[in-house]
Amino acid sequence: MFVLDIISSVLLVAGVFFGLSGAIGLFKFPDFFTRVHAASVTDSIAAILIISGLLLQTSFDLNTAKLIFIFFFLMITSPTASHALAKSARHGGLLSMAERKTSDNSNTQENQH
Amino acid sequence: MAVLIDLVLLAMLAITALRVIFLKDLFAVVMLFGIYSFLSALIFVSLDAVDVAFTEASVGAGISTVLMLGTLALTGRTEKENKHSSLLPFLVVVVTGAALVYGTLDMPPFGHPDNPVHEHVAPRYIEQSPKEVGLPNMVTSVLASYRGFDTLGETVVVFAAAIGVMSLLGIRRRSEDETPESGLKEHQVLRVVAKLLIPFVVLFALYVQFHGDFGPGGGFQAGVIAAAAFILYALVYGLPLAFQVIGPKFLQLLAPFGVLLYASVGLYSMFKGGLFLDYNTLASDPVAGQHYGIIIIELGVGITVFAVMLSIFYAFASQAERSNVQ
Amino acid sequence: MSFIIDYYNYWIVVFLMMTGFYIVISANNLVKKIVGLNIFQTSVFMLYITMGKVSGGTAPIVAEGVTLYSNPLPHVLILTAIVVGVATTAVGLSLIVRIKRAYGTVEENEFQNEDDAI
Amino acid sequence: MSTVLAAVCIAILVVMALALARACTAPTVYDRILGVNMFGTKTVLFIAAVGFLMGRPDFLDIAIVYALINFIGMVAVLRFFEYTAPIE
Repeated sequence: MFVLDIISSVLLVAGVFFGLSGAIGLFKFPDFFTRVHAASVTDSIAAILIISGLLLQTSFDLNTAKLIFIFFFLMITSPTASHALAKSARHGGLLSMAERKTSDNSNTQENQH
Repeated sequence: MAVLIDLVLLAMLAITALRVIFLKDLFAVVMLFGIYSFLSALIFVSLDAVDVAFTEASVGAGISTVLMLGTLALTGRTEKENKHSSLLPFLVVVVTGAALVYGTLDMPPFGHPDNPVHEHVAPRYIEQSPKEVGLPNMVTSVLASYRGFDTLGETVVVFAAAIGVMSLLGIRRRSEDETPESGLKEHQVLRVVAKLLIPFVVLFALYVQFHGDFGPGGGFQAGVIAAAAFILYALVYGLPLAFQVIGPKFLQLLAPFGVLLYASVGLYSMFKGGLFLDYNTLASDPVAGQHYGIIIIELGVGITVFAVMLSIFYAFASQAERSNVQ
Repeated sequence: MSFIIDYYNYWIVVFLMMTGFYIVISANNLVKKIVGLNIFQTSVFMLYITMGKVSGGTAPIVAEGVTLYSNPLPHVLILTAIVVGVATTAVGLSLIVRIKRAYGTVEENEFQNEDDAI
Repeated sequence: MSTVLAAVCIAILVVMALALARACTAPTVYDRILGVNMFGTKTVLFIAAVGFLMGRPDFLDIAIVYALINFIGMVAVLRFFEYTAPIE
């Protein structure tokens, strides 16, 4: 049991680390698309690690099944939601940082003329 | 540890509520309200009210948010600048709040086992209900058996709300010549994933419905989750397709059916010689009778809540689609 | 410190209640008023659940080796209140949709002006 | 083990607070939704971890409901954007 506890702790701590880094990325990254990237990728890895860590704590009963269900549910829905959101932002006309720079430049040039 | 979690979550809740005041973008208000519901459900978990948390997460965060978004699609997104002075409301609120805070000082301290609430009725439920009703989940025992009549009333209220919404908005079925609305056509990934998920959601709803006697769950929650599955379908594939799966006419039959199923259990127990909703008479063994009664009335509640929530959603969504066409 | 912990939940409840109350009386937009009403409502739920909690107790679902349970009665009352609350919210929102169709606005002062004009 | 779980719970709470801060002070609408979505997923993990910390892990049903409702909320938001222009 002792070995399982150690593995589980390592997984949990690693998961939390990725979760925190994702949350910081949500603030630090320059434009929306990079922020989506930070949030969604770390969301997935944090969910994988934390739920795996908790799985080792169960005694293989109904709770294990529920955790596995949550695991697959998050694995499917979380990336889908991020993808759909990014796609919707793209269609809504949100520009990435590089594009905004070029369009700003062209705008200022037009103003000067 | 439990105290710390409680402190942090309540502080986050207060911040969210405070932020709502100053936002002018109503879409952001609704988003924050979704977070607010999620947070309050978390607090219910940390205060041991798992059944309540279950209900708040599915009903408060899910259905309310979807309905509010539907309303915003019809009424516009931004709040106009308020020209009234906000000083008088602020003063009223501060005075009332100060009076209430003064009042709380006479409340019994939080979490003390000798508080007056725990002296009366509750000990009986906690000690006797596992023997009398035979269910591990005391909330279900009290909800469906001891306070069964009250729950019947609540179910009727939910049904009445559906009648209210129907008479105010109505469900508009589009005529044949118009091209059918196709939902989120652009999002191919979403369409595939939704198709994959919906069977599992319905399965989970059935699990919640029939496992409610032993863990958190029951008719109210199961009805909402089942409705959420069909709401997901309608959101992704469009309303006309959802109408083909489960039509509004059918829902209008389903909603009263649940209430009548509930009430008929009561009448049947009277017929068997007991009082109204006295499940002990339903079978030769009183505890088995309680089991039968609770399973049937929870099913009635589940059916009514499912039909009501889905038809309310249909009413809002059909209004939104109509305004979109115009 | 124990004084604060004893009453902290109640104070937050009062704060939330007053926030909801403030939104209801000061906001002009009806949708925002409904949100305020919901915040108020949730604070009442919170008050009931707070009263039902027993320190060191656990959720009122029988488990082996557990003797102290929280009070199940407030949970029952609030569980049904939440469902009824969302039902009334739905009725309120559909009234707003009808007001929008009749007056073309959901800002309170604007349709009051229209009423006065008639 | 319980100290690790407690630390994990506190850390997830911190992440939730950050996501909440993002949702409160977002530069664009999409950032707000991103914050809400992240808040939802972290809540699922929080409920799972707290269940194990408190010694009654049989309430994972609530975490499933959270994951489900979070997803439906996202889809509803996307559908809402079909009706109104999303840029502020």
